[in-house]
Amino acid sequence: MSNNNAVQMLLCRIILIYAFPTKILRKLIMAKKKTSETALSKEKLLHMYKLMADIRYFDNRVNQLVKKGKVPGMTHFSVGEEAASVGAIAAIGEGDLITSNHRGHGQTIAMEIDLNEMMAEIIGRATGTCKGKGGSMHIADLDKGNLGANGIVGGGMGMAIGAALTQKMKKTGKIVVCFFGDGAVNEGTFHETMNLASIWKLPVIFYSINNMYGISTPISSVINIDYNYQRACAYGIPGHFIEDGNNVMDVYNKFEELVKYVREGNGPVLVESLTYRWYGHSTSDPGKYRTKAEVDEWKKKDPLVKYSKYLTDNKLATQKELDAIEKASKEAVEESVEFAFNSPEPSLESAFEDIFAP
Amino acid sequence: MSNNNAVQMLLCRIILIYAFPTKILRKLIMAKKKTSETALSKEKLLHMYKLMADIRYFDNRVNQLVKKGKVPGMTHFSVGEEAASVGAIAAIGEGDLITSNHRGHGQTIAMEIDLNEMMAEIIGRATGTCKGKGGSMHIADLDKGNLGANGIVGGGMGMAIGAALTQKMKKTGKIVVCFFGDGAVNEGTFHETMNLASIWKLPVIFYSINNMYGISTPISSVINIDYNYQRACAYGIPGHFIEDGNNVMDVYNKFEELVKYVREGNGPVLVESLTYRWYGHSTSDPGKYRTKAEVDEWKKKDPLVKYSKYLTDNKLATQKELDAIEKASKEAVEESVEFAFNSPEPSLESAFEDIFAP
Amino acid sequence: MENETKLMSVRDAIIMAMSEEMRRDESVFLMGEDVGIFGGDFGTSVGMLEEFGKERVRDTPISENAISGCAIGAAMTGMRPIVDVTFMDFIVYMMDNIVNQAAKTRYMYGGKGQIPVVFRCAAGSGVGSAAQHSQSLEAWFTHIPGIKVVAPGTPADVKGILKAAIRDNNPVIFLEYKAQFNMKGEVPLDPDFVLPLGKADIKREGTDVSVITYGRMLERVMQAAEEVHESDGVNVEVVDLRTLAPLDKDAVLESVKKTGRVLLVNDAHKTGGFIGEVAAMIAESDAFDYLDGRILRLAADDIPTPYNHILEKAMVPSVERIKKYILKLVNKR
Amino acid sequence: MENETKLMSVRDAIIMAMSEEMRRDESVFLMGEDVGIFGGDFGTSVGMLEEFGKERVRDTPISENAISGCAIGAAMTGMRPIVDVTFMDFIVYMMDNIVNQAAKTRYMYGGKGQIPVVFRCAAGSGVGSAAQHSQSLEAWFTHIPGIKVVAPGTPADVKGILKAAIRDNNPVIFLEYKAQFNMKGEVPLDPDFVLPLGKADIKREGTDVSVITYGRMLERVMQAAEEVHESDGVNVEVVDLRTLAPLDKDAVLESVKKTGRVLLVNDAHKTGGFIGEVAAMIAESDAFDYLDGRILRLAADDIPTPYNHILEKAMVPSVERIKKYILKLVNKR
Ligand SMILES: Cc1ncc(C[n+]2csc(CCOP(=O)(O)OP(=O)(O)O)c2C)c(N)n1
Ligand SMILES: Cc1ncc(C[n+]2csc(CCOP(=O)(O)OP(=O)(O)O)c2C)c(N)n1
Ligand SMILES: [Mg+2]
Ligand SMILES: [Mg+2]
Repeated sequence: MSNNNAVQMLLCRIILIYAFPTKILRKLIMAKKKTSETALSKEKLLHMYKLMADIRYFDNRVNQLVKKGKVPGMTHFSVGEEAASVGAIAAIGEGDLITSNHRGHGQTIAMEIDLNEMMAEIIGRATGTCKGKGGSMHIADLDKGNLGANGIVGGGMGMAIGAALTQKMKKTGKIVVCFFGDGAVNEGTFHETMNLASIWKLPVIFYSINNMYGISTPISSVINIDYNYQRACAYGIPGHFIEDGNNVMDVYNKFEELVKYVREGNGPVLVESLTYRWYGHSTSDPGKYRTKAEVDEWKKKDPLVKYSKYLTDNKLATQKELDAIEKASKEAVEESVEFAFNSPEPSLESAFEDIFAP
Repeated sequence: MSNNNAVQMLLCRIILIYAFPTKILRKLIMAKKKTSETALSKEKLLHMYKLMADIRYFDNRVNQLVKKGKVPGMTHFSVGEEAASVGAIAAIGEGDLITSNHRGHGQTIAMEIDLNEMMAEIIGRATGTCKGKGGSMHIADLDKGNLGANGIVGGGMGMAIGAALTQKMKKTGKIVVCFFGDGAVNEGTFHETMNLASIWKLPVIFYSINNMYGISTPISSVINIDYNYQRACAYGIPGHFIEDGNNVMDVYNKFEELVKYVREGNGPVLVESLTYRWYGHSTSDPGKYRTKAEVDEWKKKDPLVKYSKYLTDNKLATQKELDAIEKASKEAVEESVEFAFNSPEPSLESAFEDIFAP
Repeated sequence: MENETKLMSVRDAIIMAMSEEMRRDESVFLMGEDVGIFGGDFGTSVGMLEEFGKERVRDTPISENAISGCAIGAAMTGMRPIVDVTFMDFIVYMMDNIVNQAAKTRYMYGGKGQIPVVFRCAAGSGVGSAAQHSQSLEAWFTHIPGIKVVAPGTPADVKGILKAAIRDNNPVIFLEYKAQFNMKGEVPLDPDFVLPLGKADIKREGTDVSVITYGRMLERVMQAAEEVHESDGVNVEVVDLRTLAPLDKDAVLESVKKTGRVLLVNDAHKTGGFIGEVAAMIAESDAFDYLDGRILRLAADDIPTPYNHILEKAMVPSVERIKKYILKLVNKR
Repeated sequence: MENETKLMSVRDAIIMAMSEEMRRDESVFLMGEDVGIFGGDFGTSVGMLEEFGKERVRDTPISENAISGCAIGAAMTGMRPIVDVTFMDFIVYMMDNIVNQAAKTRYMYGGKGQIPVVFRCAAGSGVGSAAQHSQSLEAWFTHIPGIKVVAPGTPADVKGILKAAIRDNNPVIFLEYKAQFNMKGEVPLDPDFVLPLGKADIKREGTDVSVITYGRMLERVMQAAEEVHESDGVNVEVVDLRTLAPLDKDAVLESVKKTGRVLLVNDAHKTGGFIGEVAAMIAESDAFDYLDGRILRLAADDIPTPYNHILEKAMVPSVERIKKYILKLVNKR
């Protein structure tokens, strides 16, 4: 009897790991992809670099400001995870939508937000994206398709499937990417929204950015399977894995494939990428839960370094061009800091506005 | 690219269906079981028959009372699903616990509740199990290990894992069976409790009684896989299927196996049985969502008839013995009706008691 | 047609309101558990699947969190969903989406976006479904800025307020009462019969006592008002709040100033119920100076709803008790 | 030791209370997100993993529904769990388990079973975490029969009330305040220092005005009381409710009768906040006849909590505003 269970468990494990393209298969697909990569224009390739640099320098700078006590609220940083956001968003199109989570800076910048307004928001000023009322965790950019960061783990998932339902009902041909962390897959809302999206065949990509921890909790200690993407099977939808979430081209290529699949009306997919956050969870974090060695190991896998090496090795860009981009990023970030601190605090009256829509 | 997805989906589907013992394998196991069946004492076999008969006649009678307007509240009936409850509960031991749902009569009776008090509760009298305050949806029998029916779909799942945690922390060696319907698997609480139980290896059997509908909604229209038990894979735990949930011995044998596995400390399992409810969802139900042919088809698979045939075919009981049991059941039910209607209404003051524990 | 009315039930008024709005505006749709072929747990969408089809009358899985989240996301992006919550008690599973998301999004985004969504909740006791199926939880939502809460008490108001809720650009919690789906009244047939949100309605003018109420209790209050008039010549003014959030404070205070005597009635638990807020609002206002005596409240007892029908009935204010309190206020008995 | 005290923070008082109870009773344990090696989102379990081990200081997945359900099931079967909800806003995902299950089970079962579980909720604003991380939602629970709600306002009370909550055989919602984890005070070291639930505490005797408050606002009210005494000789009586449900009505009414002037203060939204219930309770009681004037309320504004720290601060009653209201009540300015 227990044998029966043991056999089942073994089968189950084997399947979970191999149901989806094996490493070899993945390699083959990647190889095929390698050629298509150059299909991206140089402009686009460099722009992706710019966005990654913007994220890096923006969040580094916010972190400095936090340490100086200049940020009056809670923030979470995307440093180390730049490729995971930029690669995904580079693959979607005009009019496509995203929802994000508390660690939203990466996606927000990749969605081309105005950095000045974003910095002003984080500093809490009237010129901020949300007039200083939302802060880091609630930055949205509706006109550009960013339905917003979210302070509630899993809070954006419902919005994502609803936005996808709108696209389907209005036949817009647009799709939605729902960003969340590794820890978020244990919220009930993950289950319910995945299921609803699967039976209604909604055009949504559920994207788990696995940085291996939810605050201090290793994902491996809170799921009884190896990876989050394997849960796709429970909804009869494809599950995908991006082993190197620090490789922006890997992320891009996988998303190019998924965006097409979803846009064609095949229903949702679940995809997961592996990456790492360099800083603590939030503004303060003693970090006892992970070793310096682990952090250092991951810093060696720096997404920007990887990408610059890829671009220069393949002669898609010169180091000089990349240096210029980084310089411009740093300047833009400095400008945003200046803009923010030169901006007025919101008026007391403004606190009473914007509750209800007319 | 989409090929890749198509292949995946195919693999996924094949796996979901065959990950768990194939039909042939199941047959083999069953064959092995057939011999062990007789290990059950005649007394036990007949007692199981008695419980099934009690459920049948009790709920038939309640349904009559409902039609006559004599039941002052909401009830749900277990007629047609007797084997699914009795087979499971026959396999657990003294001190083991269950949680149940809105359709709890079957489990409640299988857990040996006093029928008089149960009927009085449904009629709402002071002598009822809950002094008339709970009604059909909230009957519990804590001393006997029944942690209660529940009006909220999925509402018992949290209690079940918590009760299982107690057993684990107190090292009692006892286990918990969590009963729910097919529709309940789409609640977020299903996901969260399954996951928590899986990582903490809690001694709990999640048991989905699939009667193919949640009110009017076919389960096939609200999940994108074939069966609920397949979701076990998302939690790295065994998923089991009882194809004929109307065959009490099939249910018993499967549960005997699962109870042992769970009691040995291997963590939770998910199991599903197929059955059918003969009546409408609740006290009133026009039933437009299913055909008479379908209902009739299932009535032919009557669990009591199946079991009586099994018992007599295998010379485990005589028809006479079974007739006597049915007669006794009917009498017990009649007695309970009399008891209920001869019982006083609860006093107005009693409404203000029992809110807080001292 | 403009002034035509028809005698119909609350149930039919709900169906009419939704159907008219769905005919009028393509972006309006209905979703929830068993709203399709089953016609809704309380029959409040019977016939709508047939008229509007599966795409606009959407049966869902038993997934209240996903239902509410999906509705909100659809609303943010241009649709106008109506959610049939069925039993209001199940709204427990929608709290994040309603309270942390829908109510706050526009504010947090600095005034961008809007979420036109209606949550129709079958509230209250009276049908023998016990403690987990009998709650009136409006007070949870009136406490949260960014949500509108309405609770009409006649079939005509149900139509006019539901239509207004659907046309409103904000999340609206709409209370309907299990015990009153069959209550009948004359309902205007005009498809543009829309009542204003945020306005109380003086259902009966009077000079002696202000009875302030809403939703399920309106019917009983009206009956009590008529009866004390006949029996004791007491002239009751009945203020039907109709919208709880935003509250029409002016209407309440004006009536209180006029009569100087106040009774508040609702069918939710007394402690923490919405009428307590109204009482507090009066007690801190300039109307305080006009009060002839205590501000009385009548509400459901602070007990989980018992299954037994006698106890269930006893816990909610009856016409008799309302009359008793009115007479107490005017020192008539 | 019996009468010894030590100056310590609210945070340390919480850790002390839980640790003492866990030493005393094997069935007490702590569960929640990041309570282990991280020591809790607010450091309220630092060191406990080391003392009690993983079995009794249980890190959970991000699954508030399962956490709360599991705690309740464990409580029903003989354990005494303490749940660290962290930000009170996340309780939205626990509503079914708390409201429909824990609060009602004993009643629905006709008086059988008990659910000794404590939900520790970090409430209120003040740390720049905006609208989804700053709510004080106690009013949701005071409205539901079967739940106790407590909100102590000093480190000593935090210890004594938390211990009482853990020893109580019912579900208890325990409010602690993000902005006050570092607030210090003398705390009794006696491991049997337990305060009674359901009793208000007169934190300052006075004759001119009753200021009724609880939780986070107590500190400000006490300061305001001292300051108006010094500046204007006004003698404020400060009634610290400490337990909101069940409410100590007698203590409130007695104080009101004594002073005839009432100010109520809390940090939750004004509309539908718990002090509204207290105001209504006073206005319908015999204490009404002792009132010299309106029953005033001071509470957080009815807006989602803004991120900007100036706006965030402005929305909550300040010492200045409390003083102004007190002086208004005694017509001093
Ligand atoms: C419903 C809810 N529960 C808990 C939290 C507190 N919290 C904020 S972020 C976080 C961890 C999230 O982990 P993950 O999803 O992996 O995202 P990451 O921070 O690693 O990017 C937690 C528990 C929250 N914001 N919302
Ligand atoms: C949270 C919640 N949502 C909805 C309901 C209404 N409801 C009661 S039973 C039921 C269907 C349950 O279906 P299933 O789990 O298959 O059990 P069955 O009735 O078929 O035995 C629904 C939707 C509820 N009681 N609780
Ligand atoms: Mg993470
Ligand atoms: Mg079913």
